[in-house]
Amino acid sequence: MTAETLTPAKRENSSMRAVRSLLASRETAIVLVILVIIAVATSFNQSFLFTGQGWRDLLLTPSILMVVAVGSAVVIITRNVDLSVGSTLAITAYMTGRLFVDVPGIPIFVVVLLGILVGAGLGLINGALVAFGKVPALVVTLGTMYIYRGAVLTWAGSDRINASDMPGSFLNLGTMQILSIPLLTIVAVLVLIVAGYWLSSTRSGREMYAIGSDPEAAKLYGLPTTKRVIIAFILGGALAGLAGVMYAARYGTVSSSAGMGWEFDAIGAAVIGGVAIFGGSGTVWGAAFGAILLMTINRTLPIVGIPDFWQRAVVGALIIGAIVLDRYLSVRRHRKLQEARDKA
Amino acid sequence: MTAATRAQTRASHGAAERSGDEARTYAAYHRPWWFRTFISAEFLIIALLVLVWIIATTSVDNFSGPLTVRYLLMDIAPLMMIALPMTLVIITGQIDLSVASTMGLSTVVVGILHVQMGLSIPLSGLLAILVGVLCGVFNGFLVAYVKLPSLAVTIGTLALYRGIAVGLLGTTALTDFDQGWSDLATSSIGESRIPAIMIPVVILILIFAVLLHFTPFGRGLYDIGHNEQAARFSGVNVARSQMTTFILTGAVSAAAGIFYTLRFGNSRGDNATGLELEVIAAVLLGGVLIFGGRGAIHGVLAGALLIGVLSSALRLEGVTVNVINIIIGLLLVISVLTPTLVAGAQRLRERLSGPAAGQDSAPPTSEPPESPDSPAQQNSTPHKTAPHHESAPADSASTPTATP
Amino acid sequence: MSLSDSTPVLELAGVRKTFGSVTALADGSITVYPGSIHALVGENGAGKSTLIKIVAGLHRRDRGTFRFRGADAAFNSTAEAKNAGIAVIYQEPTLFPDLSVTENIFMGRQPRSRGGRIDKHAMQQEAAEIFDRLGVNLDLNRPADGLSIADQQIIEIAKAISLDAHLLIMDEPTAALSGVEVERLFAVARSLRDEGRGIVFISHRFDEIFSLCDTITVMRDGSYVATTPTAETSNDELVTMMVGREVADLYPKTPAELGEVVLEVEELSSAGTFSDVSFTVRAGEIVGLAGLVGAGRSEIVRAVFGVDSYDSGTVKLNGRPVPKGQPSVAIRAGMALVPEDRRQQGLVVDASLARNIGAAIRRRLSRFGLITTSAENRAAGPWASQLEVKTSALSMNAATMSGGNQQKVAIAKWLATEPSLLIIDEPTRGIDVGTKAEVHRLLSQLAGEGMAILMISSELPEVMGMADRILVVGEGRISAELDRDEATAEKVMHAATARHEKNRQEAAA
Amino acid sequence: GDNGDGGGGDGEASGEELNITFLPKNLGNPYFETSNAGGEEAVEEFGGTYSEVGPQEATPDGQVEYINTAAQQGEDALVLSANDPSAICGALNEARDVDVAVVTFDSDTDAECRDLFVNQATAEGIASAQVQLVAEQIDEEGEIAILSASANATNQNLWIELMEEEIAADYPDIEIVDTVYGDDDDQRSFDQTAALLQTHSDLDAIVSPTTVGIAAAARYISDSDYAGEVAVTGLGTPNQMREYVEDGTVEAFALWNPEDLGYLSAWAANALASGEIEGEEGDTFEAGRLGEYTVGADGEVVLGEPFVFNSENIGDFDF
Ligand SMILES: Nc1ncnc2c1ncn2[C@@H]1O[C@H](COP(=O)(O)OP(=O)(O)OP(=O)(O)O)[C@@H](O)[C@H]1O
Ligand SMILES: Nc1ncnc2c1ncn2[C@@H]1O[C@H](COP(=O)(O)OP(=O)(O)OP(=O)(O)O)[C@@H](O)[C@H]1O
Ligand SMILES: [Mg+2]
Ligand SMILES: [Mg+2]
Repeated sequence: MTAETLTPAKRENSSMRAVRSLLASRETAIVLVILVIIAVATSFNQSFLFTGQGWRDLLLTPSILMVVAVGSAVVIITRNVDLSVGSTLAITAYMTGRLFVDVPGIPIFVVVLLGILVGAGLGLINGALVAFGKVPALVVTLGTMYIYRGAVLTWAGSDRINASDMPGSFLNLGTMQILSIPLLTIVAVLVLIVAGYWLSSTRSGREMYAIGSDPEAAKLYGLPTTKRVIIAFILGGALAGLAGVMYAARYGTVSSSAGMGWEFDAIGAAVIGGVAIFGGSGTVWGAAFGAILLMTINRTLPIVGIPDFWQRAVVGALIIGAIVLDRYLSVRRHRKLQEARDKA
Repeated sequence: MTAATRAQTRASHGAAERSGDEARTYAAYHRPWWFRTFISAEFLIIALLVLVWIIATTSVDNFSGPLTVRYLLMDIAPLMMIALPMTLVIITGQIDLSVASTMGLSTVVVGILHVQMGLSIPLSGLLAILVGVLCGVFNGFLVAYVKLPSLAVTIGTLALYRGIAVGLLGTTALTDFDQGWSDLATSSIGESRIPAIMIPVVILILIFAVLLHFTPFGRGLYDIGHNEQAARFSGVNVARSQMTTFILTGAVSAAAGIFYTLRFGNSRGDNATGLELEVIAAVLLGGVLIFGGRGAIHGVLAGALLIGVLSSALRLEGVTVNVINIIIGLLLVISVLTPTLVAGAQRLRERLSGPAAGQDSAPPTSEPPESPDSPAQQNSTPHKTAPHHESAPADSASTPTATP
Repeated sequence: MSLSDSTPVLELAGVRKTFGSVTALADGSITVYPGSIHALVGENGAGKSTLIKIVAGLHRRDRGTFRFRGADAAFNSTAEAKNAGIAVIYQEPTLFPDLSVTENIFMGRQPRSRGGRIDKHAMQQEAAEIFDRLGVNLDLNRPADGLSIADQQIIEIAKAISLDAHLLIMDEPTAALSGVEVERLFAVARSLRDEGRGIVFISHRFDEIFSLCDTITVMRDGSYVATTPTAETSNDELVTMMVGREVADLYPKTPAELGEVVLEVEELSSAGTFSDVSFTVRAGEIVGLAGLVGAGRSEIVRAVFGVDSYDSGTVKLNGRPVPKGQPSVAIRAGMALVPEDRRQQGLVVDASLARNIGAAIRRRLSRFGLITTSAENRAAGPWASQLEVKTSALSMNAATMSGGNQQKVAIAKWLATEPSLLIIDEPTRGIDVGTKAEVHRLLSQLAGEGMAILMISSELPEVMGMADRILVVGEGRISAELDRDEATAEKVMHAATARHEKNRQEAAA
Repeated sequence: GDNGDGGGGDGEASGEELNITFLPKNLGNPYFETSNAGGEEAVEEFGGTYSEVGPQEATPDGQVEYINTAAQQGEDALVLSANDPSAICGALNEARDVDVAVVTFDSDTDAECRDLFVNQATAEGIASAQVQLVAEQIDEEGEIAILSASANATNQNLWIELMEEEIAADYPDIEIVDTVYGDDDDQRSFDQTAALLQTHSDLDAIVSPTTVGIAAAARYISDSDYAGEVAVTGLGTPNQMREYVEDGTVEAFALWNPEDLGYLSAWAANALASGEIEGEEGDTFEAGRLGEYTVGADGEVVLGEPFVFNSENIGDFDF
């Protein structure tokens, strides 16, 4: 029963281990798939990659979903789920436009900050209801999804924000490039790096995983579960809020139906990226790559001659494929461990 | 001679042998009938429904008009239909988010078969239901046999089925449906204001009420929702039961899709988008516990009707869909929050009434700081949930339930 | 090392804790001094775990004194207890399955370098040092998911040691460990004691208690019984204090006439849990399955009943083969299984008494496929009364009942199926002495009426008192078969640990 | 007002006052905002009660609920732009059965399910205006693509068909390479534009006969590498397009005055509901500031010819 025979190479060379685990990781697999898709698309149509515009769209299109998916991944890692991110995005996107209309000359950074803050506030409501109300996140955020969406519908009515309502300097942010990388992509990547670092290398980040892995054990450990769950929701909301501002900058027009259905896309991206739906495992990197995969496939379908109507079907098939694969891998791992133990 | 009587003879035997005591008898219920009837989540929602109905009738212009009941019932017929099997799914502790997509797929299938290929409505309807069954089989197989979490599976099939529906037709709509059937779908029963669709809906309601409340299968569903392991130890075929519930949702969603197609004379890939959330809202409003194990058909019907009445009344008042959304959302949050609030208030009252015990220097004789049967305490026993298993059973214990 | 002149590190007196109607702890008292290893013993359900959960901040006491290092204490959370310097190894390992072994040890207090970044290198090193000290060799980076119970327990131990606490509490840490590992653990425990820390050690194994501990506190039925230095007591005296009466009174199995073979199990194997298991049970016979916790006894009967599947072998009931993996078929064929964990397996605790008792006979209770609550009530009433379930009405939830009453309901549920074979796993775990005797009487009576009974018990006296024949299971195999007359505690223990010994020798070589 | 046995609705209480409900394809669509504003103006002029309801998404089933509600409320007239020519027929006829006058504008239903259709311009006129615009902008040769609303929008489909015919007949060097649908949804139209440009690298122009589509296409192109390369034209509102006309992305586009369209529709509804006309061919009615109109064949009333906006005249308009 002891582990001696089970793991002969205990303290394996750490760099070798890093290389091996990188090769075996879900993130690497998805990046490979994305690269293959880009290659296929480019072989059909050179401009997919090799024109300035193609390159820009390749990077720009997934950026906003990436930001939302990172937030959703953090929430899912704590064994919760946030269905209200699409509605949150709509609120802050519309708010962005409204601010420019109602407060002429408002500095852009103030708008961005307000977007993030309002998103965080809406996330806080979710988090508090889940953590203090002891109500399952699925139900709470289903409710707040209706409420937030209803709020933005009431607020906006049939009004819509047009490009001409927002200052050109703000709209430029939506398409601006720095060293050929779009600004929005840089924002998304920064968010990703910070969130990734936090989750992997700080105590509070690791506690997110612990809570999602086994909430009961987390309580026994004395981890501050309530606080952490609320933080996860605040973060998810804040990122959806930021995504709302990015949405306004990128699309230039905002109506109350912005972000409709994004909650499922964000969850789908996270699941495809290897974030387990019941928490405890996966990375924001995976979720971000999942978002890139989803959006890139969308753009590729018409190029390879598949009507883009099939796009949702492909998304669904990918999600199912990802969870079946996860299941298969975990069963196989269990069986291997079992066999190793039997031999011991 | 039944098992029960045999048990009785043996019981009296055993008791006589052992102590000569008289065998104990038990009351059937520990609460009087009125308590059981009126103090329940279901009754609460029914009362709310009646209240809203009365308010709407008295203060909303035209609500008492002749068309209201007809349109209201037609509007919520798909919701009511799908809510029935969804209740079964949620009672087993699972969820099916793909119902609206299945419904959309069904309208597309009917459209293609009838309008494009010229099959009759009954035949295309039958084939559409078959497609719905297949959708359910796929969900059910992944959940019950591959043991994947239903939330993730059905988020996937939500996209997949919708994607197939939209993929098949693009954004074109097929509208050339047999007029006779369309008229039938929107006709009323005789001279009444009740739409004819209510006949199959009521039949479905009866079937599901019996299935859930009066069959061993239904009893098994509750067991699975409470404690899947215990259900398996009792001989409940867990996987087959779960599979059945998903097939039922698939089939009924497809049937609802056929009605939808005929009523609106319209087959489109994006028909009924978002209905899944409304169905789930209706089911949860109706007192079904999201973790499984609790709920009843009459509550769910009241939940669906409440959504219908509210929407209808508010629309008549000129309130747009947004406010209706807010109200549904608020109701949903409040309905799940109520038990926690009630328990919190109780605990607070007890804490205020007793001395502040459990602080730094708890006197040895101080009163219990917490209510002795507070569920939160029982829940804090360390116990390990299997990694793939939802936190449901553990959490459900922490949500004080309002079972009578 | 003098005990009397230093302040006790832990002092509990008259502590009480109830869960609803269950009084888990009536009068918990213990005084632990620094530099001492203090054993806490008592039967299953005596309240040992509840007592330490109060110390750990997991439960709040209803009343009583609780002092830690001389000061009054009341922890509202495990974090508070941990910060105060209390490390606890719980009876059931509580790990994060998705996280690595190292992270499981340091979660929430990982070493940090500048900027709040977790110093993974330092963490690895520290973990490696602890494992070296424990003398085990575990992959530090693998996830905890899939580790054996023993390995999980070792991580728990490493976690507790790394805390560097004033008080270390170990609730049955050795239950799943092999001999070598137990020795290492003891060495560590002794060195911690010599550093002046207080240690509470809970175990059902007397040999361990006598070799490790210097003081023993005995509990019975939630109450303090006595505290005595180890040197001044004996095995027998401890048992008497724990049980509170002569052991023999408890197990009144009356010999019954043996009938036909009812259950016949041949060469049953399941990879990783048991192999080549063959035995028979006859009508009127009680066969006991003895063995150490984790030996695989529960797995064997679960496979026989069909809740788990198995790889090869056959199961026959009354001469007819029972298909594998289908409990419903086994039930109809006349098999019943009262599982070991009544809250998780035996009952649906959130359902009513009537529903629970009717759960396995629903088909029989339905007419034209329909079942009603009144049919269930009619069927449940007589069984509840035969087993003298203490409750007010048939609609009461099982969750509201005491453990003993729940066990009665679980048994009633299975007797209602009128089985020809009753398999009962740990029939008296965690139930009070009075109920225990009732259950024993009932089993004896059922056997007398011609039922075949297969009983698993970890309590040696229970098996030896009740069983006509004892099968000893060691590491998933039947290592001995003993008749009632020839069975002695030594023989059973020897057979149960036989393969352990062999392993230990192999490991040493 | 004759609102059947609607239980004392406000129509009856205020005697002559007419209740008129506007039902656009969807809410949040600037085009309909403008047309409905015209409708409201007219309703105020003839002293009725104006209300506006509508679905979030431009789908027929969404509209049916509101048609039903109007019937329940016993409205005097319903003025709507149809999301589908036949899917909403049943509901409209039920509404007409309880004496709701039904006027379609912008996008028609089958003629037998409404009383009047107020047409913004003849379909031929609209199609040919757009063909001429695009032909001028690409010098009568090259690849063009069409970005439409939803695939079953009656009016768009008719225009597209007529445009195809006209191009095939008169402009042999222009090729329509693709027709895509943005569903009158911003984000979707925007992404569809991107996909079009990606897929057809030699594209010279995008024609979008819908205001949401043309704005999204212009917005995408205005700050992409395609600015100046790919022409955008079609039907749009001046306020939405101003920026792109000014920055040169868009040379010219067409539209009738949607405000006038709504205004005329409201007057037509008034005439019907007050019993002034029956909706027969040859009936005439007064439409406030627009003067007198005559009902044509199939109950159609035509507003006028489309108007072309360009950098010179766009400053004169604000809608
Ligand atoms: N959360 C709970 N709710 C209800 N009853 C409980 C709870 N926890 C423990 N009990 C009951 O309290 C009693 C004491 O349990 P405890 O776990 O303390 O015993 P123990 O001495 O540790 O036994 P063992 O040797 O089997 O571990 C038992 O009857 C048990 O069923
Ligand atoms: N959660 C688990 N993870 C890994 N292995 C486990 C787990 N539970 C049990 N096992 C293994 O299964 C085997 C049998 O365990 P189990 O505790 O059921 O045996 P048992 O003889 O019935 O003991 P008990 O006296 O507790 O009933 C052991 O090898 C144990 O290590
Ligand atoms: Mg214990
Ligand atoms: Mg066992």
